[in-house]
Amino acid sequence: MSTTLELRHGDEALTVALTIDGERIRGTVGDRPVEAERLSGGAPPYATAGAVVQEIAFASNGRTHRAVVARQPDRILVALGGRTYVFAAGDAAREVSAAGAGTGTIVAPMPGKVVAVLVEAGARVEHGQPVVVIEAMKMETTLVADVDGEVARIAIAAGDTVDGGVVLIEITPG
Amino acid sequence: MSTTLELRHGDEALTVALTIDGERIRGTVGDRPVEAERLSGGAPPYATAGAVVQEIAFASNGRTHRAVVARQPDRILVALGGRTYVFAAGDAAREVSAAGAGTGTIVAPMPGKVVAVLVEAGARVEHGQPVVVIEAMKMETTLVADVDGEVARIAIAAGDTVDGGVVLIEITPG
Amino acid sequence: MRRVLIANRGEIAVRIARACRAAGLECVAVASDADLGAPHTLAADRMVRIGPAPARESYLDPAALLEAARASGADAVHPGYGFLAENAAFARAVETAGLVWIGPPADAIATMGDKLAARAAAMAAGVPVVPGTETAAGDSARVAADAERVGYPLLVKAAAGGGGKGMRIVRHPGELSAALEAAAREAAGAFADDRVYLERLLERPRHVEIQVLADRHGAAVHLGERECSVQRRHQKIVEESPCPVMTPALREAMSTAALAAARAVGYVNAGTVEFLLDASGRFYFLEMNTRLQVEHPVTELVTGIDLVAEQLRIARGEPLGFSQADVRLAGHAIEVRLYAEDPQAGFLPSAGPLLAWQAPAGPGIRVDAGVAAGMTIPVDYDPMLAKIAAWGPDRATAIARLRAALGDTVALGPYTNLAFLADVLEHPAFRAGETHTGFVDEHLAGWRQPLPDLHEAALAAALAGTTTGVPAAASGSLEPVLPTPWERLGRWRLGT
Amino acid sequence: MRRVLIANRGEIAVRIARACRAAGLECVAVASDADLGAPHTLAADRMVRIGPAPARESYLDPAALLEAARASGADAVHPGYGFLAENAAFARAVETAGLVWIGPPADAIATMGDKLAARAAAMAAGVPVVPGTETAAGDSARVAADAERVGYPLLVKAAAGGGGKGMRIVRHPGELSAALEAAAREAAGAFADDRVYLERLLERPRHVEIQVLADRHGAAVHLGERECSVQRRHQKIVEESPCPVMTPALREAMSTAALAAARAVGYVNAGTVEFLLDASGRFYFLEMNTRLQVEHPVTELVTGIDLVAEQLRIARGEPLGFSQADVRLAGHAIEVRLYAEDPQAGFLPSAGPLLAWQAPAGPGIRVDAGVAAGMTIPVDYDPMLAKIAAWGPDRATAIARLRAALGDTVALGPYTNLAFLADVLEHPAFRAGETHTGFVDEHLAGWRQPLPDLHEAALAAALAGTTTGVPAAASGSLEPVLPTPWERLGRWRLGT
Repeated sequence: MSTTLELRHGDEALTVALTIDGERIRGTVGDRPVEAERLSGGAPPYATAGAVVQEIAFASNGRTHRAVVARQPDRILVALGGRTYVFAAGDAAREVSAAGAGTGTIVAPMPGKVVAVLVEAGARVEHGQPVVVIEAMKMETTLVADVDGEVARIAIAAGDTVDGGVVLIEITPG
Repeated sequence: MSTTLELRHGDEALTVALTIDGERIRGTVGDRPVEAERLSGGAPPYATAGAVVQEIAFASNGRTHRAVVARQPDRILVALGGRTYVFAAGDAAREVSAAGAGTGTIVAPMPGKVVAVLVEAGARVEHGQPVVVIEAMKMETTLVADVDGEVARIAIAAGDTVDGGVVLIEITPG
Repeated sequence: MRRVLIANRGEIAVRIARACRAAGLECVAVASDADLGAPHTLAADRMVRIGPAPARESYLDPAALLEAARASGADAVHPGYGFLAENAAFARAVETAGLVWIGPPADAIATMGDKLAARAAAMAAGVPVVPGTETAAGDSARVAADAERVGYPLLVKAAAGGGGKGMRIVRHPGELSAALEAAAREAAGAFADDRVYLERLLERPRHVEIQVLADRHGAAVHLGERECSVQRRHQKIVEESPCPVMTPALREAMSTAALAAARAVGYVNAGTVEFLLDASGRFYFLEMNTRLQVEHPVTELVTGIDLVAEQLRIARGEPLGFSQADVRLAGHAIEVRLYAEDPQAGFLPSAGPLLAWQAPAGPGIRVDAGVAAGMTIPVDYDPMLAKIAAWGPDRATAIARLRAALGDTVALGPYTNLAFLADVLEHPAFRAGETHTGFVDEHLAGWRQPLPDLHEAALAAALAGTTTGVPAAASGSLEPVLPTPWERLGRWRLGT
Repeated sequence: MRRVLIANRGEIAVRIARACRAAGLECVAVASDADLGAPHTLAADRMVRIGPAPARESYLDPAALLEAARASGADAVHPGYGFLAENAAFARAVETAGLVWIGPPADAIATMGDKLAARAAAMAAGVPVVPGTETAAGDSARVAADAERVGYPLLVKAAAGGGGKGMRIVRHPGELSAALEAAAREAAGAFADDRVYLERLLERPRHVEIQVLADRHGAAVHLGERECSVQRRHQKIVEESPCPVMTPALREAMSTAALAAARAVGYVNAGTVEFLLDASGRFYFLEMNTRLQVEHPVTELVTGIDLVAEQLRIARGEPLGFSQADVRLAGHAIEVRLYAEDPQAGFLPSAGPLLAWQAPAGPGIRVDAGVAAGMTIPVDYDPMLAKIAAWGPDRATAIARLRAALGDTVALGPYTNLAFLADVLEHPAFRAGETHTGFVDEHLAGWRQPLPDLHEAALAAALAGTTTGVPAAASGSLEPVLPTPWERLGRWRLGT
């Protein structure tokens, strides 16, 4: 059996192409050849909050690895050796990354309360300039402009309670 | 919603009849009235080895209980407060228990090796009399007759390797 | 005292429930709507609902907690840490309701809870304090003059503060007014008290604190120190005992000062006196925390004394069962706090479903956790998931055990600081014991998670997709079976 | 020494892997076909397959283990306990292969492994032994005469024995020949050595053992005692340190005897000298276990000394890093062994899938486990699932913590002795420290599990059936999705 999975970690695209014959695995991860042996064992898989969680054990280059993998529709989280690797998967992996470039859309990183809006509509802002203060999980956090540009829209006011992911401020880059 | 479950614990039949309205639970367990509140939480359910394993939390009579429940086709195992409760369920719960009476059929309690057969076919044996010695999990275990009677059949010989549940000796009660 | 209401949540509520059970006491958990069925509610014998998710309508609501105690027949209240633990009015209300307050006298809480009053009390007891203004910051002209006198860099601190809330660093006079405003606003929101004051910012101090225990009969002992210098956002993330640079003479001096501060306010029960220790070995009173400390396990690991059990005994009026000479410090213990937060984004708190959770184990490892796989980390509370601690006969062994334990820990879902904590433990300066409150900024600014096993992780991700019999979605409701995640993941199905 | 092969499985292999990692050593696990992917294989850095499930073709196969060491580049072998740990020929073969043997010299193993030689060595060193025959049992007439001289009741014991295998109690002369035959057969099967001998059966003795550590430079210390009287089928199930009736004078006498026995055979590394202690305070050498003991965690908990780390250091040729005066016993530790066995059916071993496993946690709790939910407990090996231990400042606290921890433990699938162990801890005679090797027979014969929460358990069973979105069967293969257990459980579906 063969399988191909397109992943992206940060800006790095990683295509995993494997041929699986029982517990024997051969193929490539990115541009590296890989040879591994799948090991049984580990806790039974389960589903929670839209994710499938599995323990995956394998030996590769003589070393044993035990990972916990949570698959969600657009990303795969892997816990391995005390570190978490977050991969975009599927369509999300194929999208050209805009990370680092900035979009000018400032969203609430999580549900919280808007403490202060530090800019006005129409104002020019610089990359890194504080634009809004939000209190979430008992901490005040300052959100900064991710582009140079002009404030096109302020969607909230101080005192508002907002959900995570909600657009707070839009900045037209330029 | 209503639900009825016939259980048996040892020789005791226990019918659980519940009316469930959201998290409110009312009904009877055996002949005792019960009122409880289902609590969310607990690890996600999973399936393993033909069993469905769930954490079940509820409050009853002011006390909080957290159980781990493993459902198999014919029995339900419940871990609660450091004790394990094994219930027969479904058809198995309705079978009249023959426990304690003895059937004369001596089966291997687990896979192992027959070390010695202590009786011969046709011999009379008494309840409690050693009939076969089996070695399993590094221990010699002596199996005894569970009825008075006559040895009708000896299905194995010393040195045989047997699977768990295999009939070793049959004794005709009488 | 027969039944204890635990007026808290998370790991500390679990830990208190265990202590109650070991002491033969019943315990009652409380739960906001966000916490129904959370681990702390299942660790107790009983559970009472106390209100909606927001803390001020549940864990910060004295009336709801007192009603929970009444309804459950509790005769004592343990406040844990945070929430109402240092709220003198709540302590008084508990005692007025005829319940035992498992903590210090309300007056001691009130005095030490007001940083200005605490500084005054410490000075009166002959305990050195950090140079600063002794009165609340008033009009801006006077504050500017005070600031010049204190000297830059300085700290603006909330009089009612704690845990870094309402605190700002000011390096230049031009930043002063903005810092005062921000600190006052944060303090008003967090403590309903906008008084702030100024304190000299010491350069590269160590945070060292002394654990004290005092009974109702006048006896008081200390249980040695904890060093808690490794902090981010002014909150501790790594704590250890003993302090790597402690000497017998310094311990004697600091613990004498700590006990003097405690006696000055008539302290009873467990408390912690915090000091800053500078490179020359001088130390300054910072504040007294009038409750159980988050990092109390490291003291338990080196002394063998169960602080919560002692709190229960003291609250029952029993005398301390040991003297100062009986307290021996053995070996070394280090604790890390596992937070749901993103160390690559300014330690921004994170929340959401905890998809997987596996605690480490092994000789000398202690885990205090308040989470379980499948639960949702609420946005409403502090995002600490667990404390992971290791004891060893020496500091190097404790570090090695703790580092290995972090490698065995799994927490998937929210961002966590797990890999960051591992890199703190690996850092040569930490291994050398060269810690101070600026450690994270000095050594780990701009930290990015190393990716030593990226290819192995990608392989694991791919292998996870090659198992067909995946579990279907599980739900606690009676609705029709949900589409399985497998179906929803169809876009990246296997080729063949 | 850079890479250690762990020639064992289960919890002890996990524990050794952790010690190697903390010491900065790589480690290699070995696995029979029954153990592929078992927790011990995932705790190590590497894994090597060594053969089919039966122990004699894998964990008891010296050639397979040596080949595994060679193939994996290991330069040292830790044998754990059981299997080949006390096999002198294997120890020699390891050293002949140029590998470090993390254990005592082969000659010491050989002498102490032969109970008759061990008794002779002990007597020569002035250590009191249990009265008995000093030669192997021969023809039946002579044996009968020997038995009369030793006196009834007596024990038939395998010269090569250990762990209760090849041992039989004989209360009357008429039982002697059957017991000799059974013991010899079991001994031949277990040890390939059918020699047996006779020993006086002491009435209600305590089993008390001394832990010793000796380096290659002539230094030897003891780490106090463990009492392991609570046994079933002649195997320990509850162990503690210190012994509840120990006195300083008795400890001095026993440890002096233990060190004399160890020195008599030129002992190096960790070992345990077992004694029987009678009600009058007299003690008798029983045997010396020339390896790490199952119950070593209780010693680690009261001394703070990591025995496996010390084994590694000693094997590297390092001198002991401490003297006898540095060894302090603090507090009290108790361990229980969680077995897959049915205490209601003569402690018959149990096996099969472990459907659920949850280890307890909390202050002072240590769990050494080698199992995971979803794994199958093989029929081929000892059915111990885990060791659960608690430390407390005193015995009562240790008992209370351990009892609470057992209440939090979940092990579903095979029968286990979990509830039985809880009832041992609850028993007034145990609480009073009145333990002896007949404790289980005297106090818990015919034990049936109490059913205090039967109705709550039935309610939980019913509620488990009311969740619709249950997980489908999960399989590691690529076959079509299995019918879900839910479908197979359809016979007792909900009414509406």
